[in-house]
Amino acid sequence: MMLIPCPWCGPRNETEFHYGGQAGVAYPRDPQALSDAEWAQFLFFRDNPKGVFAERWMHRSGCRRWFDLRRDTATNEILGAGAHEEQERTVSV
Amino acid sequence: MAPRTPGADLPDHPDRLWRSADPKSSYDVVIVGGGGHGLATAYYLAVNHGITNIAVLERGWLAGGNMARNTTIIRSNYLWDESAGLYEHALKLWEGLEEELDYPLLFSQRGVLNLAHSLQEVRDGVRRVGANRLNGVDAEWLDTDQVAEACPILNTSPDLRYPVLGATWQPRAGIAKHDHVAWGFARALDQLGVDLVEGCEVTGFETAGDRVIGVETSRGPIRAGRVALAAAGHTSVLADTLGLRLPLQSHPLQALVSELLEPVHPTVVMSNAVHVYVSQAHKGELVLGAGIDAYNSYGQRGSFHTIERELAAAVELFPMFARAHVLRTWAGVVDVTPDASAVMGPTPFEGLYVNCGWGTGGFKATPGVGWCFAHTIANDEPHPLNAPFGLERFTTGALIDEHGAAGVAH
Amino acid sequence: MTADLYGASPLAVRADALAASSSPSTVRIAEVPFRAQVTLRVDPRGAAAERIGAALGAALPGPGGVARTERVAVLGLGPDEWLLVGPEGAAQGLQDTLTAALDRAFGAVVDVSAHRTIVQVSGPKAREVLNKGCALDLHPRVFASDRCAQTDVARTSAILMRHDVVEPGFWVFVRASFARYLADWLIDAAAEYGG
Amino acid sequence: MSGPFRLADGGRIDRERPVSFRFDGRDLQGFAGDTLASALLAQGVHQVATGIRYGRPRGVLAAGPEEPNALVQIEKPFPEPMLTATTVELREGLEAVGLPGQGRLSPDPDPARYDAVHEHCDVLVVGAGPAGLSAALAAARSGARVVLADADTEFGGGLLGSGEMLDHAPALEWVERARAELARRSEVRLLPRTTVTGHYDANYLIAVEDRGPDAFTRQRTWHIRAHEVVLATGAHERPLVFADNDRPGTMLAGAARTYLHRYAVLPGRRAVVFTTDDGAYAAALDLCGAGVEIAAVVDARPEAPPFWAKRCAEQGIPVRTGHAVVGTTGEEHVTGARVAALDPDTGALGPEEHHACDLLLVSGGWNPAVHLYSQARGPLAYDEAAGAFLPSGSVPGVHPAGAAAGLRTTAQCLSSGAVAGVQAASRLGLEATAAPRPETDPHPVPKGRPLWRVPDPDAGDPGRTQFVDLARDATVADVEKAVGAGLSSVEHIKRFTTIGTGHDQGRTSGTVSSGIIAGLLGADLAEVGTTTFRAPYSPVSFAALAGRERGELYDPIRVTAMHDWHVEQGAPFENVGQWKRPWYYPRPGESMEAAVLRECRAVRTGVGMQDVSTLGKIDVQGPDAAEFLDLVYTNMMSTLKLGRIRYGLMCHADGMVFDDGTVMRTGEHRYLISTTSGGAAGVLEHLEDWLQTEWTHLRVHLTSVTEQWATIALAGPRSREVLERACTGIDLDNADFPFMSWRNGTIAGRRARVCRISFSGELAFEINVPWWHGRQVWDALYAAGEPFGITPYGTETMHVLRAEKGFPIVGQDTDGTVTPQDLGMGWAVSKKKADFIGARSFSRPDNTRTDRKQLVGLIPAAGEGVLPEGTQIVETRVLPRPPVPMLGHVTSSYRSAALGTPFALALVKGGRDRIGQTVYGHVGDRLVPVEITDPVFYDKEGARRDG
Repeated sequence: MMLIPCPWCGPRNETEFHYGGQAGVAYPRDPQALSDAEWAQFLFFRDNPKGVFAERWMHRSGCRRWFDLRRDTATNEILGAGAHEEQERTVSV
Repeated sequence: MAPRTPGADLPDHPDRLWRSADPKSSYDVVIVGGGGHGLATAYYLAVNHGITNIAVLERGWLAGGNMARNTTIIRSNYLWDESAGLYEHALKLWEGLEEELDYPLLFSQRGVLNLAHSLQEVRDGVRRVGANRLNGVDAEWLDTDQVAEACPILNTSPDLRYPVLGATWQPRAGIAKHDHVAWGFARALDQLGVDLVEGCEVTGFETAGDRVIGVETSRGPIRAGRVALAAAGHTSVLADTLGLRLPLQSHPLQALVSELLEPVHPTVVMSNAVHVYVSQAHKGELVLGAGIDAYNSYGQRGSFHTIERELAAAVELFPMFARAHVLRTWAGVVDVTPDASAVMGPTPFEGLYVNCGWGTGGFKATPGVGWCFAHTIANDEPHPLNAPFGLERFTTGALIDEHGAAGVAH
Repeated sequence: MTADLYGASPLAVRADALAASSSPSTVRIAEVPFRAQVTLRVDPRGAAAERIGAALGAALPGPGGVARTERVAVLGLGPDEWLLVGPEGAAQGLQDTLTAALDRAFGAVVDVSAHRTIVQVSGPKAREVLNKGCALDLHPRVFASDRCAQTDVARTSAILMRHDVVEPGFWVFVRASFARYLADWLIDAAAEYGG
Repeated sequence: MSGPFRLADGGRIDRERPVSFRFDGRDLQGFAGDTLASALLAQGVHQVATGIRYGRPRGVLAAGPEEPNALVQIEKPFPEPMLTATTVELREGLEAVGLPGQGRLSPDPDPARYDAVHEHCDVLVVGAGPAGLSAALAAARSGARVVLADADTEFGGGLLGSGEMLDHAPALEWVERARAELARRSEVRLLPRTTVTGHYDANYLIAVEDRGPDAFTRQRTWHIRAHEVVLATGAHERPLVFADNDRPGTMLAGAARTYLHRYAVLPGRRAVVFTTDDGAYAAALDLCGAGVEIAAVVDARPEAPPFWAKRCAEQGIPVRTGHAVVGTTGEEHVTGARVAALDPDTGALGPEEHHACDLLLVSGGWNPAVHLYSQARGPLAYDEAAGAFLPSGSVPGVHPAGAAAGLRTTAQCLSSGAVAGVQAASRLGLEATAAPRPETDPHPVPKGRPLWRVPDPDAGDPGRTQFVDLARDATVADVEKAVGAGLSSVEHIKRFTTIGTGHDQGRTSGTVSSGIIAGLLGADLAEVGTTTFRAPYSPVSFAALAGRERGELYDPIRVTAMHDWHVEQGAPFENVGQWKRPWYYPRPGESMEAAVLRECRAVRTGVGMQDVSTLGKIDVQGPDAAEFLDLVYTNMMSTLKLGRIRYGLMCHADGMVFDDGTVMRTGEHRYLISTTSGGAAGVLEHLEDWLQTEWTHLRVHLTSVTEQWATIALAGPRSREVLERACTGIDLDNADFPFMSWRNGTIAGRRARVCRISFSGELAFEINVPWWHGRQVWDALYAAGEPFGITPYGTETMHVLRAEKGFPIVGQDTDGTVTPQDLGMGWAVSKKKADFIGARSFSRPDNTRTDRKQLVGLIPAAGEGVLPEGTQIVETRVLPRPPVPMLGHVTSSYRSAALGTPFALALVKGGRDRIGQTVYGHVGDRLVPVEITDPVFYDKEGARRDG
């Protein structure tokens, strides 16, 4: 049972969260300008590293905020918050 | 010595299995991944296509990945034509495999029930049975009473939180003994002169332009006329070294086993809605699988709450399992695609072929994969059965969406 | 009369069962119906948040914190989200106060009084009962009197607020459609303490 | 007296409380405090079970959960399979039988209750032996919140069975003082009878407490989240591998000592002790002191430990160094040991001598119980000196201590436990100091030298009776065969021989088999390694892990404010996600089909009412709400005027329909959107995802208000008349209150938001009131409708009515592979918007195929019945050989009162171009002709919606 650090609610059991896969995949600025292959990359292709992975989680049973996390997919070790600056503002519950 | 406990023991293995080979400097075909798929592919390359200068490279011990960790369910009752074609081909091969490999695979066609717990699952089940029958796959729709007859220990009371409203039934489906399957192929390959190289991790590829000409391994470089990837959950990691992106995510998939029990469970029961599937294996142990854990992981372990939820479902469906005991839990790493169907075919790299994304369906497909992947490698083009499973489908949108069949699907 | 004004609360039908499962020496479980509940969304760093704090008489707490005034408890549910809990009948007044203080700044005020009901769980065994289905550490060292949390209780989501008035206890806010399930679960969890 | 082998006094048993039990059909007696094994041994019963493969008699090898042999089936009080006699507490009325390795489940329902609880602590100490107690004391004295769990019925661990002294008094007095001190501390929780079975990520541990058959809860699963964990889990003694090493009467030396000290039982009268480890000498001396004749201590090592050799000499116990037990005699009980000199280098055996005995004690050294450490991803390494795999490296927050860390003496264990407790507390920032260590018996640190296998003196069939894994009846011959077959990985050999897969998961056989394999391969044991340790540490019943999530508590039942009314009417319910929705409302004796036809007729000709509270509702507000809705719906929402309502479709980015509902504009920057009943949570998550992570510039807030509102659909040509009687404050004329608009009014004195929405095609209203008022307003509407014959209807009638109108249900007429265009709902896809979720996917090659499956209507040929939903559609009148090309399938199918015929909706390849064609439904083995039609069957002009 991983302990996921929600930036707002503090560390909670993984069961409270919804997993969102790879972080930082932006919606294309102009999807219509993309080729079918490029659009397929956005729709279906995500990194799948063994090791450190920047990924998205949403605190479904808590504050319902999405946030990014870096986790080692080989060990489940959580290495800290990812992209959002605000995430440093953790609280303890 | 006194008689053995009935059923509690397995038939003996042959005296000779395989020699663990040292790698040569080059092969016609190098197969990366010594699991069921890699072994079956090598086997059909040899027997169907006459190619025997093959190395199967396994980073750990042979067939020690998902092949050693799955719950051994074999069935072909998939919804879409493409899937039914491939899995049914596999099932037909299963039906002759024991004889072909001359190995006791304990292939037991005891039938599989896929339970429906909601009106929508009933519709989906009837739809799938119809599609199966028209595709030549044996399938029946059973109402609740017929389900109770097929599996008397199942709780078919209407008072269940999610009562059993019916089930699909594939009589030819069943289970086999996973290690025996892998070892049967390995022994045959050993006799065919194929090199099975254990403890040999592939770390990268040797390329010449867009052509893959060999692999880098923990035991030195190996040249290859053709390279075939069959590394399941680790395929992404390997493809990454070539900059080849695959639509895969690797997740833990857990299973557990009970102590040995006198036979009570005559068939295989699967339930998508409550996420559990159960059979009683040859020695008498109950073998249970759960849903896939949601997050990416290569850790070969999952989360305990998945197990707890699975057991809650199991005890609801099978009240008599209350005092059975969990003896051992474990997890495999399954590679899942966006449409829950596999990827098998050539790649943008000449001489490189990929077989991955089997998710929870890998074991049951084993001989079918071997047959088709060997064809793909030998002819440099897909077999008609795996042609729909190429990477192009993600661009065109011609997906083979088996989420319904694969939801928990095993 | 409350019932006349508000109709039927989600757990009116379980009132007797909850009372029967309560025991003064162990755990007491009862619905606290019809409280005014209003969701507030606003940027905590903006002037509007300050205006709201001034209007309420209590600064908006951070996530997991609870601020209390004489009439209202303000629960910090997230970085820009609060639940205001007031006495029966106060929902419209609260909304007016918040909307006025918001003064067309970007934010949201939504009446959710009927969306959830509240179950009070109190007494010496309250923590033990809740921890049968709640994975949070409810020890007073950790979950003090000014704390709240959104989390799972058994198989439903809930908001927990420490509510130590007469005796140590908790308010559990649960969505109305799940209220009977939660009540049944609590009755079951408390059964060993012999109500 | 409870048996000829029970000593007159001593032990931890309660002689005041005799206990009657039945084993293998014999009525026997023991005492409270006995295990089944100790009670049987007291009676001289050694054979408890039989081996699984060869049926050989098997006795009691151990005194704890590591027992590989003594498997029993409990018959009473309630059947439970495959327990070890060494861990079954003796209770009045217990009935058990020995098992041949396979248990039996009861067909009767288990009456016991099982539950779960979450616990948090600063320091979890696993194991309450000398190390665990010391650790718990040190941590507790620092003020830390401590949980101390131990599988045994009482604390003390190894001290319970050793007869040792601490501070010059029986060690158990120290144990009791420690326990009492811990029990006094409010922040300490003591959990005896609690086995920690799994160690998961971030120090999350699962423990199962056995509360006993008479407890309110039979077993409780503890989910413990600990900052720090001290693993003081002890060690298991290893047996030795020699011919016929499985005969009853063969016992681990430490176990015999436990039976003596803890249970006051002599496991035999005349013993041979075979050891490669100093530890067995204490057992020999203790038994000797209790009156057991020690025929010989056979030590395979060239020299005996001087400290112990001297004591043996004092007691007249012969010590045979450089010798080994090479075999045994006896059938149902060992009658003697075959002893021979063993050349340590060549393995050559000297001439045999025979020592008569009824007890053969064995000790091959000790395996630290590293299971939990390994589960916590702690690395293990083979330690040559210890002859065992020990914890190595470190895992943050995990502290192995005592015998689990490879330590041997009580003094070492006490010290290392205290250090671990102090370290754990210190990592939490607490000030901790270890209390002075109690003074221990002055014993030297025991040493051992592993002997993995004694050569088999029987040349004919070597290794066939040298059991490596007693639970699996796996022998040295089996291992040799596996290696001979070409296998070299310990994992392969384990699978070949099944070693380590028994109920004990190889506790006594794991390291021994690795040692034998290393020997056969000529490899280093450190490299051969062991197999992986997996949870659970001990078998756990399914029911314990299922806990209370059974029956009605298996999954939440969600109900609406009007639920009890539906129950009172006798409506059967349909599960829709977690919701219970009334399916139909049968009158007494009425069939479902008749009820649904009646309900449909009522709505088409009079008035009906339905509880539609389960639809999801989301409040959307903010200056950019309109822009946001334009992005998430396929249709244009920004042009919606205040007071008006629009139907909307949502797609995922792949262009496939995933939900639908209505959008109601309730304010300048405010909307209320509805979702499908099952889709509410998913839609909110989807919208929050895009809003929070993609379109962060949009000023929009979303609030779920699903349960804020109870919602009642009032449908049928007379619905307006009903509402006129019940509702004030709204002019209900079409002109003032047009279709797809909403107004505020008052019903039964309650403020209500009334919408003109129709899912049946009839004139219809949807009335929203706060949940609290739902039942009252429902009753008022029902009363107002009685003169019109108002008819409540359920989900089935709703489905029929909407299907007659060709309205699809997402999830029934779609399956995640269907686009809006496939549904014939291109009208709901904006051509004007620059972009919205899913837009780009509509132009992918596969989505522009003309032979995509499209939603059409089907009318079965005259005289045919209702097509089963799910029926496949084929083109030809006669079935060709498989695989048969399929055109599509029936998604919805009903009997229609209004149409006077069965009808269906279906997804059919190129369906819209096939309208008018006859195709065939594949029903059973029959082909049913059906005509493809437009999906709108009823009131194509939409004339009825205004009444």
